[in-house]
Amino acid sequence: MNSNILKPQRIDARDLNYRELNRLVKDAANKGVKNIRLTNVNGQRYIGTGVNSSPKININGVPGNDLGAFMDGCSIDVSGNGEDGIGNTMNSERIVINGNAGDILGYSMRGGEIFVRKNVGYRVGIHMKSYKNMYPVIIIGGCARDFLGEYMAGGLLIVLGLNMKNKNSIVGSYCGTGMHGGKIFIRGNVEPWQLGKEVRVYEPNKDDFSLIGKYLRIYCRLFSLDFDSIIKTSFTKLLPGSSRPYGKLYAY
Amino acid sequence: MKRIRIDEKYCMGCRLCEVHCIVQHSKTKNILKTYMGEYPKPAPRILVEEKGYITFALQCRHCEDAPCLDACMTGAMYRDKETGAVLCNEDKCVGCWMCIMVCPFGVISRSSDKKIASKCDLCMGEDIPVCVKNCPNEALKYEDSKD
Amino acid sequence: MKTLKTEYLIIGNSAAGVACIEGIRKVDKTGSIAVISDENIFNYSRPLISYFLAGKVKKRAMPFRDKKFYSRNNVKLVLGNTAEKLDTKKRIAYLSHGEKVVFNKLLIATGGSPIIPEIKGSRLDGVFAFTKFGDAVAIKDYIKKHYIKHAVVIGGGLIGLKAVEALIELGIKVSIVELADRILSTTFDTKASGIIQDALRKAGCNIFTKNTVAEILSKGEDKKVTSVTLKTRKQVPADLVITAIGVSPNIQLVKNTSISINRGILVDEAMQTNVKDIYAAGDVCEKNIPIWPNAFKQGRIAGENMASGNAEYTGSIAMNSVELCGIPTISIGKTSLEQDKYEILEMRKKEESIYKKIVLENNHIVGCIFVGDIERAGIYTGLIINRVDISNIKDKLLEEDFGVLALPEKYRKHLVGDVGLEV
Amino acid sequence: MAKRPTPTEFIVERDKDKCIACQVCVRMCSNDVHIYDADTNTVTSDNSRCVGCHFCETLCPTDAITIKKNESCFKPNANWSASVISDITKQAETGGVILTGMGCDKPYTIYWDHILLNASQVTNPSIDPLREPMELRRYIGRKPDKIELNYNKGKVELKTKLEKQLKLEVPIMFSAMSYGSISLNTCISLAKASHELGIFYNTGEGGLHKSLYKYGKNTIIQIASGRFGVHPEYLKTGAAIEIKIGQGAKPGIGGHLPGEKVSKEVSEARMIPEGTDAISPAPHHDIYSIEDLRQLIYALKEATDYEKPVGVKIAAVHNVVPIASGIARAGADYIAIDGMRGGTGAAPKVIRDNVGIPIEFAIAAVDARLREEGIRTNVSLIAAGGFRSSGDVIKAIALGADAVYIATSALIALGCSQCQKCYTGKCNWGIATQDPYLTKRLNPEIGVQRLKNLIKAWSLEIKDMLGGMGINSIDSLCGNRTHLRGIGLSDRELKILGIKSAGEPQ
Repeated sequence: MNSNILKPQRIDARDLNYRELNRLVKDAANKGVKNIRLTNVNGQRYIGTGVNSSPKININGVPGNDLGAFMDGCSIDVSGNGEDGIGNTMNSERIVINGNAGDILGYSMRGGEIFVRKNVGYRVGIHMKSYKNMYPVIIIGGCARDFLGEYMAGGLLIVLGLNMKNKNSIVGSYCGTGMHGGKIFIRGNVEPWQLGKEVRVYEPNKDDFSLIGKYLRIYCRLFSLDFDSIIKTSFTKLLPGSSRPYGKLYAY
Repeated sequence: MKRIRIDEKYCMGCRLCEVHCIVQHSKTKNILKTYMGEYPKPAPRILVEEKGYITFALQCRHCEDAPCLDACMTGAMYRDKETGAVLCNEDKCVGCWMCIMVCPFGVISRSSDKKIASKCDLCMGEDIPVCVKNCPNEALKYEDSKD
Repeated sequence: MKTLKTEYLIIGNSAAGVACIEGIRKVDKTGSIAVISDENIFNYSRPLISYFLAGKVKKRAMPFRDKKFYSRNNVKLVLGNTAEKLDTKKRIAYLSHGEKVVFNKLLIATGGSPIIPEIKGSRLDGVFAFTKFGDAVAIKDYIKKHYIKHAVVIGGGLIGLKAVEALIELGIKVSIVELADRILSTTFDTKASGIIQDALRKAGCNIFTKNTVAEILSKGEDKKVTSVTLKTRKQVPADLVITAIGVSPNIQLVKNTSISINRGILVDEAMQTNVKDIYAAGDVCEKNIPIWPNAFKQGRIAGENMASGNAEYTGSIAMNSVELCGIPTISIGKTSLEQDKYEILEMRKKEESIYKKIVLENNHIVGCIFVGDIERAGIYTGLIINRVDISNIKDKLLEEDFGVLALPEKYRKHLVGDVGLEV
Repeated sequence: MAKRPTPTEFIVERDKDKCIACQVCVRMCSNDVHIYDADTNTVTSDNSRCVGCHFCETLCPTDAITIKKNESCFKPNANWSASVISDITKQAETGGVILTGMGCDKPYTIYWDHILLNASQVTNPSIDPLREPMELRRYIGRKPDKIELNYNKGKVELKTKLEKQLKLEVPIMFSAMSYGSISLNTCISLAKASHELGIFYNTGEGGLHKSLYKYGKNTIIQIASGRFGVHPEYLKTGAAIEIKIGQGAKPGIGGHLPGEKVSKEVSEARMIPEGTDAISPAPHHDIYSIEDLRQLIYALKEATDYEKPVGVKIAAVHNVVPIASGIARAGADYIAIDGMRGGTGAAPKVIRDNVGIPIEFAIAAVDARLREEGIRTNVSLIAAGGFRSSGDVIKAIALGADAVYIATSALIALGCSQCQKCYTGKCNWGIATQDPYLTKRLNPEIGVQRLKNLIKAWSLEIKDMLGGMGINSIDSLCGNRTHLRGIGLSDRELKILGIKSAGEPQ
């Protein structure tokens, strides 16, 4: 039994409905299997959601929406691309996407890390928040689309803009709209028109670089990137202008 | 034996207990007459302590091992056989304040008009002490004590 | 009655004696109890004699337990009889009227006697002590018979001042002679004494401190006192002299028995003497602070233990509450210490004659004085008795609204633990 | 800024002959209306601060205080009323959005008051609820299209596997109110009362305070766009999960709990730092379509192993009918529809008073449409938004609701006087506040008793009305509109409500 749970368990997702697949994953996890390898994944949703123990799930193929939604305890590594809603209201541990990811990644994420090697879609990191020792972190290797970090209330968002084509913009428009907590770091420059009116631009200081470094080192190790060459370029730091952006909206 | 239980969590600090205590121990027992016509008006035998939002009303605890009973040199302070309440016989009290000196709760005071000790008498004669009856948030309860 | 057999014998019928009855009855509802008293009143409160003298309390209000108290508790009360000899082996007490009482357990609560100063003239008419009801009655009679204009009270302690107050009340001009540099020197500090001295002077008293009476004088062959001469040669008119310089334990009964004594009778925490089943309580005991609550508590504890209870006397602190010239005062514990190891907190409102003082030692209260405002003084007594660390509430101790709420949480819980207070 | 007319709303009338200057009012008013003057030993009042909560009036031991509406002020004008003038003035001063609390108070038609109930006479007997058993129990959740039974040696067993249901002893639940907008003592009162009544209360989007976990079996936990306090333990604890899309008092807009209300305890329940704003965006940013909603519904089911019903709460808006149909098809186990008179802790006044439709129309229209589409049993309907009495409740059920949510009437049971100042955080009754000086005024022991009494009273009345109609189970009344008649309504209104006019026979 013990030797069984130490062995990686393979699950072939071909032709499986998401409920069937997730049932198999949960059953394996409940048995105490430490490493679950999913192959032939093709758009099945909610992988990693409601998995109560802490296996590592490797995914071959393209997982569907809401990968790791409400995730707590297990960790996920996707060999290729991900879809929308990755890490929705995620609580802890780590999701690694080796390719691109879709929209609303890390929505309302409260803890853990999401590392994406390439680009992400719209509305990424909306309403991330930290609480006590829970500190959500998203690092995007490529670029992000509009509404990055909207309503952000806490945590850390880093966009690296690696392998960008010249025409691409590292973030879209409305970056940090309604932001009232947390920190966004963007490698390189952001144009003022790209920012929501609630954010302010700063030069990162020494502490900021050590914060970035803490997570970026892990990121670089995971994706075999050269940390030093990435960190030495300039970063733009975005902070909320106020922790109470809407404090003066009302007549009392 | 029935005692007044104080629940600090729900004491709002309104001091209605003091008002009703004053009226109960007045000559007329009528609130308007007490406040408008009695000089001096009786001092409340319940005391609301207050610090920020923490408030509670405190009155004689009618201790099982009451130091005031030992300290009273006239025998004015006595325990009522029926209710177990610690009471002060006003005819015997000479106002030596020994009871004030030994009460660890500080709930015995000098009467406002006579030289006698003034303390909670559980509103002898009433079913429920008036402070309990009139507490708008049931922060005071009249309950059987464990002993 | 020639021979009386009793389970419990109590000699003395004041605070300790009566409390002992209550203590015994708490544990033993039936065992026979006999009480011997050398006085003829079935009981009375000694501290009330000054109120009696002043006419504020009638004779019938003197008892602190009613007459039925004894029958209700099934106690045989023997009045006007003195226990003269004690056989601790045979457990027999011999009374002055020739009877003997055979007992199983005994409480000696014979109290103390006033110390009469060795002064020339101290046997003159009109010179009185002031500790017993008989004294008060005698003084009252004397005042009734003679026209008394001036009185001298020797001793500015509590008993003396209680006498002073009664005399002022009766319209007599009083002079106080005190050996120390101020009145109430054992319980008060200079400031508190000062406030009371000022008030007494305002009420018409003369106060002679650092002084003593050298001689008590009468005119010619008349045995009636007329004046006193002070150590300083000053002559002070005196139609009445009251001596109040202290009391000493009444230990005549136990002298020459196997009961250990020093100045008073030696007892353990159970109030038992070195002789098994023989207890002592109140002013007759060694190292007792002669105040009512102590005597009462000791008596009760002795009683419980005599009836095979298990009570312990954990010691007492000096405590006094007196109202002089309309100013209520309370003093507790150590009050007039000036050494470095004591920290002093003070508050004074001169115009209202209000003075409060708290003496701290290692963040514990060891004494306080309250003059003018004594509300909630007992809270401080509690802090002293329970040896509560007050480091966190030091700054609050003298605040206007200091109360239970300000007490350290642990103590507050201890205090209210079983009396239905959820604070 | 120069003064402009802002009439005081109330006048504190103090009977000088009765005021004993006990200062209870002075101590108790969180708005500092009453002022004691020690020199004259009198109490006076600053009318401009009075919000009309009647707390002082309630406590005054001599009945010396009466709070009266200020009748003076402006020349009567149906268009430019005092409140209009006062709002404009306030906005001219601050440039801000006018906030308000509780439900819409505009005199729109309350259709409950235009609907009459039926009773039996001669041709069918009424039932005496004192003698006959009356069933008020309801189950909330998806029902199967058909039921298969197993007959085993005379024993009948249900073969069809039922979806998870919420069992209600009475078809009334306490609607969503978040910890933060209301005090913990209010939450405790609601939770404990629900537990004892066998019904449910709803956390709103405020997360769950640690002391409330023990009432999990009677708790519907809510997930809103801010996802406050949503974590695995929270999902596990609730009896059902409700996705909040909208609220009747403020359809289409988000919520915003100001930082000053985020106390230490609130911050723990919401899992955000103390003192920070809790902003719920207007939409869930992962839900832009019915398909997205379905995705969240199933994400939640997946997260809780399909063990709990997942419902969706929406505000009653013009398009509520197709939206509800979509929600039913998205896999929700119940739909809660909140009408425009539903309450709120804080909402822009203009939205509260002008957006949405009454619950009466919404519930009637949705029920009818779901029946037409043949999917009515797929989903339960919960009606919310200003239920004032058992009469309103029973009419809603006859119009098609499976159960109703009440909140405002629950708060009134606890002491709320509808002063509509919840957003100030100074609620004198200790309900809509986090100020520890005020929250202790609501003793949950009293609160629980009052809530239980209210529900008990309504239950008795409902049983009486049911009996009168000759019905012995609330189930039989659900959607049974033949028992309703309209009065004073237009044909169009009658048609939408799906009821006949008073006077029309069966």
